[in-house]
Amino acid sequence: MAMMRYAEALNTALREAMAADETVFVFGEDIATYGGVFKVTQGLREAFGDRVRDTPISEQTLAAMAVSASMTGTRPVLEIMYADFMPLTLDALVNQASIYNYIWNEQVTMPFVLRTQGGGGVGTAAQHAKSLDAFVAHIPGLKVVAPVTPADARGLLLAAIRDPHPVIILEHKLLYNTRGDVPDQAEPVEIGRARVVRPGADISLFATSRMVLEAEKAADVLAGEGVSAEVIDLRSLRPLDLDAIARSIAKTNHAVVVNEGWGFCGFAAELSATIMDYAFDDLDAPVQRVAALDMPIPYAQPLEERVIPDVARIVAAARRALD
Amino acid sequence: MAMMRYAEALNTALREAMAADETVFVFGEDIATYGGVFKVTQGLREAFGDRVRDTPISEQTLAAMAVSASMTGTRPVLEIMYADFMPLTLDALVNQASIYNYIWNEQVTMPFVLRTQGGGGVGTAAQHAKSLDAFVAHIPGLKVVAPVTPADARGLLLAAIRDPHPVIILEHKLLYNTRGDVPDQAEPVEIGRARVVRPGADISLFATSRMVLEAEKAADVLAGEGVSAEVIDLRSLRPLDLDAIARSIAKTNHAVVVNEGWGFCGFAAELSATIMDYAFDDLDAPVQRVAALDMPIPYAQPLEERVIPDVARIVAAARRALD
Amino acid sequence: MPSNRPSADEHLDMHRRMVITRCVEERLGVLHKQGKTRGPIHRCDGQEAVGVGATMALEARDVVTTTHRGHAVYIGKGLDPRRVIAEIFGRVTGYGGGRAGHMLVGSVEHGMIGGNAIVGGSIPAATGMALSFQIRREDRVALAVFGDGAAQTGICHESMNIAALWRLPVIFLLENNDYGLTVHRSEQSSVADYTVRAAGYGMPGEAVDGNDVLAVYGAVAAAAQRARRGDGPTLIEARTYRVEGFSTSDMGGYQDPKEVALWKARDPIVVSRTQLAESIDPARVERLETAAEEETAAAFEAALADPLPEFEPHGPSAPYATAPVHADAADFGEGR
Amino acid sequence: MPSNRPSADEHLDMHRRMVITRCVEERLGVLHKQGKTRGPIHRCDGQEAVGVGATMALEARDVVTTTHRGHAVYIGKGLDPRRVIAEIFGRVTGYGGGRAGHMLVGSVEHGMIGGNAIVGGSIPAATGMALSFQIRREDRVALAVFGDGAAQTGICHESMNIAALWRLPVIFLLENNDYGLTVHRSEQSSVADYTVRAAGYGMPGEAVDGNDVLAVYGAVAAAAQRARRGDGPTLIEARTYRVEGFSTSDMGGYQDPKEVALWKARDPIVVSRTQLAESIDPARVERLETAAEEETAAAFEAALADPLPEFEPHGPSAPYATAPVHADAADFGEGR
Ligand SMILES: Cc1ncc(C[n+]2csc(CCOP(=O)(O)OP(=O)(O)O)c2C)c(N)n1
Ligand SMILES: Cc1ncc(C[n+]2csc(CCOP(=O)(O)OP(=O)(O)O)c2C)c(N)n1
Ligand SMILES: [Mg+2]
Ligand SMILES: [Mg+2]
Repeated sequence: MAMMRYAEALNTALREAMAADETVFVFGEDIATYGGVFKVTQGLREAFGDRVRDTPISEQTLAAMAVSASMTGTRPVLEIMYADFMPLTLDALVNQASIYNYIWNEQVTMPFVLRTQGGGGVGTAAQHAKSLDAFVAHIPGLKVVAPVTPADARGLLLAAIRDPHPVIILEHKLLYNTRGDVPDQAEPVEIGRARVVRPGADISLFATSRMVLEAEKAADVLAGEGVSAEVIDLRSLRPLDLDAIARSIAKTNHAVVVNEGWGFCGFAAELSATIMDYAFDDLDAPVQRVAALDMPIPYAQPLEERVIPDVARIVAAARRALD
Repeated sequence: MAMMRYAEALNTALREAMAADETVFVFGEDIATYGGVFKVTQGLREAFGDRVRDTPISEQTLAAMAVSASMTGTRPVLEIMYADFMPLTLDALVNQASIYNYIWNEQVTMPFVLRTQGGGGVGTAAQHAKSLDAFVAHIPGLKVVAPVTPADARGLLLAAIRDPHPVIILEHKLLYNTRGDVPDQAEPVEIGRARVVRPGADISLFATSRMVLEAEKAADVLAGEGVSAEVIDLRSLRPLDLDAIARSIAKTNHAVVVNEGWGFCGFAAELSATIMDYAFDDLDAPVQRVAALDMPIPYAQPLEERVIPDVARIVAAARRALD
Repeated sequence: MPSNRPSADEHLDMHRRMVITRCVEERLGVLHKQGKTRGPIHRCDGQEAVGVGATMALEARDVVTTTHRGHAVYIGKGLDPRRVIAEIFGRVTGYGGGRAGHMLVGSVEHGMIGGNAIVGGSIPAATGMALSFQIRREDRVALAVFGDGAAQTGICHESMNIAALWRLPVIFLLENNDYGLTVHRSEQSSVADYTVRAAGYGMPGEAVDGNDVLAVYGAVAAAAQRARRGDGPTLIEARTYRVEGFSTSDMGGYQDPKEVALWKARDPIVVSRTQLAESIDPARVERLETAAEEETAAAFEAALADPLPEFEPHGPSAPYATAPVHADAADFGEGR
Repeated sequence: MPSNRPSADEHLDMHRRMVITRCVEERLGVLHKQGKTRGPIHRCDGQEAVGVGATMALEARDVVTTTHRGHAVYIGKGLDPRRVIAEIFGRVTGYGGGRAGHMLVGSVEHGMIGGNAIVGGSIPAATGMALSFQIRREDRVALAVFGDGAAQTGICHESMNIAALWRLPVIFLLENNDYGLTVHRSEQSSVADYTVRAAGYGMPGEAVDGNDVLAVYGAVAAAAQRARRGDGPTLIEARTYRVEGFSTSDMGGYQDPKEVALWKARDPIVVSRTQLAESIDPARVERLETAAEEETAAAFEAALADPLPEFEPHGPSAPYATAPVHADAADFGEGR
């Protein structure tokens, strides 16, 4: 085990994957010479030459190129600097990547990875602070993961690069500098498995990305009120770990779902609906959704902090559920 | 009252709005000289000259232009030929249209309308048959409506053009030739109000767009089994008519939600979650989601018809709910 | 390495493929009128020289992406007409097992990857494949076929810039048939001559007669040589004309009949036949045409007798949800 | 109608606005080092002549859209420095009440509509505004300011094509500061001279010295005249240089120090001062500079003393959900 920053863990996975497989290449804006605005790709250019490329600002084409390059023998890893720019990639994802395995009768797989980062909290404002998880999670044929710990960052990225199908990695700008233990060996983390962060008996808090950290804090607060909250890091938004979800609710009979994106038609809505689909009889109260308020992300701190979900809102939701 | 085709009703609304307000203009691919591939804009060019424009194939820019033109004194109505191309417009919608009213402290409103049509059933295949309702319904600051009847097509389009905010109109390729009564006078239909298509006591079938017609057929089948189904045409996907939804469930205690898009993070998920949020205590069974299967829309008929929701699946879902 | 002029046998083979394509298109027109097609069909008759000439200038290992109007490209790249027709009619024997339809045919073993009905979509697709060849240092070239309408899309600009910047082995073949869907190019493009845009990317741009299969072949062969040498992309504008409507869903009518007549007189098959007559016995060409017609008729007969697909759970390589994402879908796939 | 050469008073006013912008930028650098800014700040010092010269060549009724690096444009278009600074610091007195932040400032009454931090976003935005002016037959012009990085986006191509096709009254002002974010333009653009692309749209393209406020003013004034005459768009490439890092979030360092020194010697304020000296008493210019500096210092003082906003329910014109979309949000807005 070694202590690593989240950004370093991602960097390690990229190095490992590129060293192990010369068909892996990495491209994106400012990722080569500069090493990426969040420093995830630092040093790769020096180590791997023209398999690491700075690109023009052309997200729509870059995404389409990742799709097609992956059909002709390479494993592209594309960085999209902010999740806010993901709309520019959606034609490539929903009209291209989503369809070919099926419509071509399994002649192709598309082993590409698209890494991006979203989320608010540092005043990057309405065009650089969103969490648009739902846009990609909606699309059949993709996998969508959101690591929270450095260990999962490395393990899920490794798994994503090896996966024969498109994988979207949702990172978070506030996680890059967090630290955690990472195994010494390169070990992929299976995509589609949730992680029980802390077990509990009274209520399940299902969260994604940075919201897992808020859920943990909420569990602390609830513990002080005598409520035992189980915190589950979903890790994979698509596919969902239905067993883990059902198992937890069977035990706690109450649930809060937390996602930093907007609630309406958002990932939190899916999770809420899924729980109803698979665990309705186990529910003693309606699932509580905690999500960004239905509005743009404001710039000024007193505004931004009200729009993005936090520990207080998770605690309040849990109290409502248990009421 | 006059009998009109759905496409004619839309055409009528455009004529009425353009005649009443010279700041309204209409643009899109093949909509002027040719009158639109679904003939909705026929004759407008002759009547209104250069306020009706054929455009290059440049969806991303056209959408951004609709947003900005609407901030400087005009009311643009943009046609996007297929809903499948809406991903190309999402940057304009989520990073532009969604934000300015709020971040500029209400200095602007954005009275533009984006019309498109989605849905399958006629072999247009994976890139021309999708229903991507969830992509737009997810976005704060937009309104999203889906008329089913010719009367609503005209009334909602009129309301949309007069609305100070962006409105997305989701039409359906299989509805253009359907007929129905339309009032003689130009009457806008309030956005955000659902329509009870047929009242019922045992189960509520909430549907959108063409799925309302399937839900009606399902209600017929269920009636034959002694089940009284209430069919509700939501008409507006955003905002939702929460009162109408809660009122119906308070009566029936059972619900099926039907949307032609994919289920995962789809509009059906939102509806299911909303019902849980607002009517959990009235529910005797989990809300049943009926949506497109989680895969591309296939071309061949025996495949396509299995992927898109139909009366049989709605009936089966209702039976599951009532089981 | 292909020379810029095909051998007589190669020309004959191109001629044959153009005739096959023509037979496919005309028969599709007839079957459409009889209500036997599904969805829109975009005919390319009168434009066969572009798709056939371009693809036959490539090697088998090279790849091509094309548009919703790709039949000539499919046949040119060597796909089996019977399986192409089967796909058009949604048969299980089609290249996509009836899942793709006529706009989206793909056959990876032929390097036909693939038809793309998002206007402009073929352009970044070929660019990305060219990138993968460059990364792997493979001696392969990618060809993007796209229309004059597609030239106005943002991805066209982005792709050309990236391809020129990185000297990717890609060929941009703009099939200018004067129309977008129903709109003349003069209402869509701010310039009449698309080759001037090549200078904006520092790459060569050349216009060729799109109804002359030898001219198309020659230009693409030269561009492929450049690409293989590492000299990067080329823009080729093949000037042709759409003599039919946009698809079976429209009846045309917006074209000037005089112009249509002019172009029909320059039909690519007629042009090719005249060229062949210089060196090959016309009787031999006629026999070849007859054989191609018979082959196509047989292909239709076989394809139309093939069964429609049955709905099936996803295969082992499929990424789609195998566990149903909601209870309604529980009757699909293996269930949960 | 503005002439292509400003009057002495106009030049003085441009000079003043450049000095104000410079003071804003330098003070932001200091405050950033003290940890007093929020989010990234994109400084435009050394490039003031572009934003100021261009906007002052417009009429008050004309509109401008700009980038994440828009401070000179804000000040040039006549916005109150105090309210700009207030927005940069998220104060309730800012143009967006602290909701927008420094990248997205908008003041509709000034025709500043607005800063746009989606790279390329300013281009279709101005194009759409120009369309609305054409539809309404208004004598107004729209100016899009965008960077050399933005020139590679698809919307740049689509917008230029549409604007040229419809002869829209729009001016495309490419602010070429040699860098995208950290990447030199030679690694982003397949051509070194962006004006060649204008020919691809049949519009005039012209390069000007971006550090010479008179040159920028002159080119934009001429383009505005063309636009008003109905002759359509113009592409102007203003050549300048980014002497700082990309934003306060990076430290620069990728630029060649020699090149930075060269450009600093050609500082637009120095260039302008030299030009002014030909006809105006340097003492008068110095007094004006001192006044501008004092004005800016006072603006900072006032803005920083202004309160932060409080979170409020949406106002009456707002389209956002007033009924909460889920129970968790019930404490927001008026509730249901
Ligand atoms: C992104 C997108 N926009 C619009 C369409 C609808 N559409 C299909 S083909 C076409 C015209 C294409 O013109 P061109 O590229 O010249 O090809 P041609 O049909 O002439 O072969 C249009 C507008 C589409 N399929 N994709
Ligand atoms: C669509 C999009 N992609 C990427 C970014 C991140 N980004 C912000 S500014 C920038 C560089 C822009 O370069 P240029 O247009 O030359 O403007 P400059 O910063 O030099 O003024 C990048 C890549 C963005 N904001 N939007
Ligand atoms: Mg064409
Ligand atoms: Mg720049």
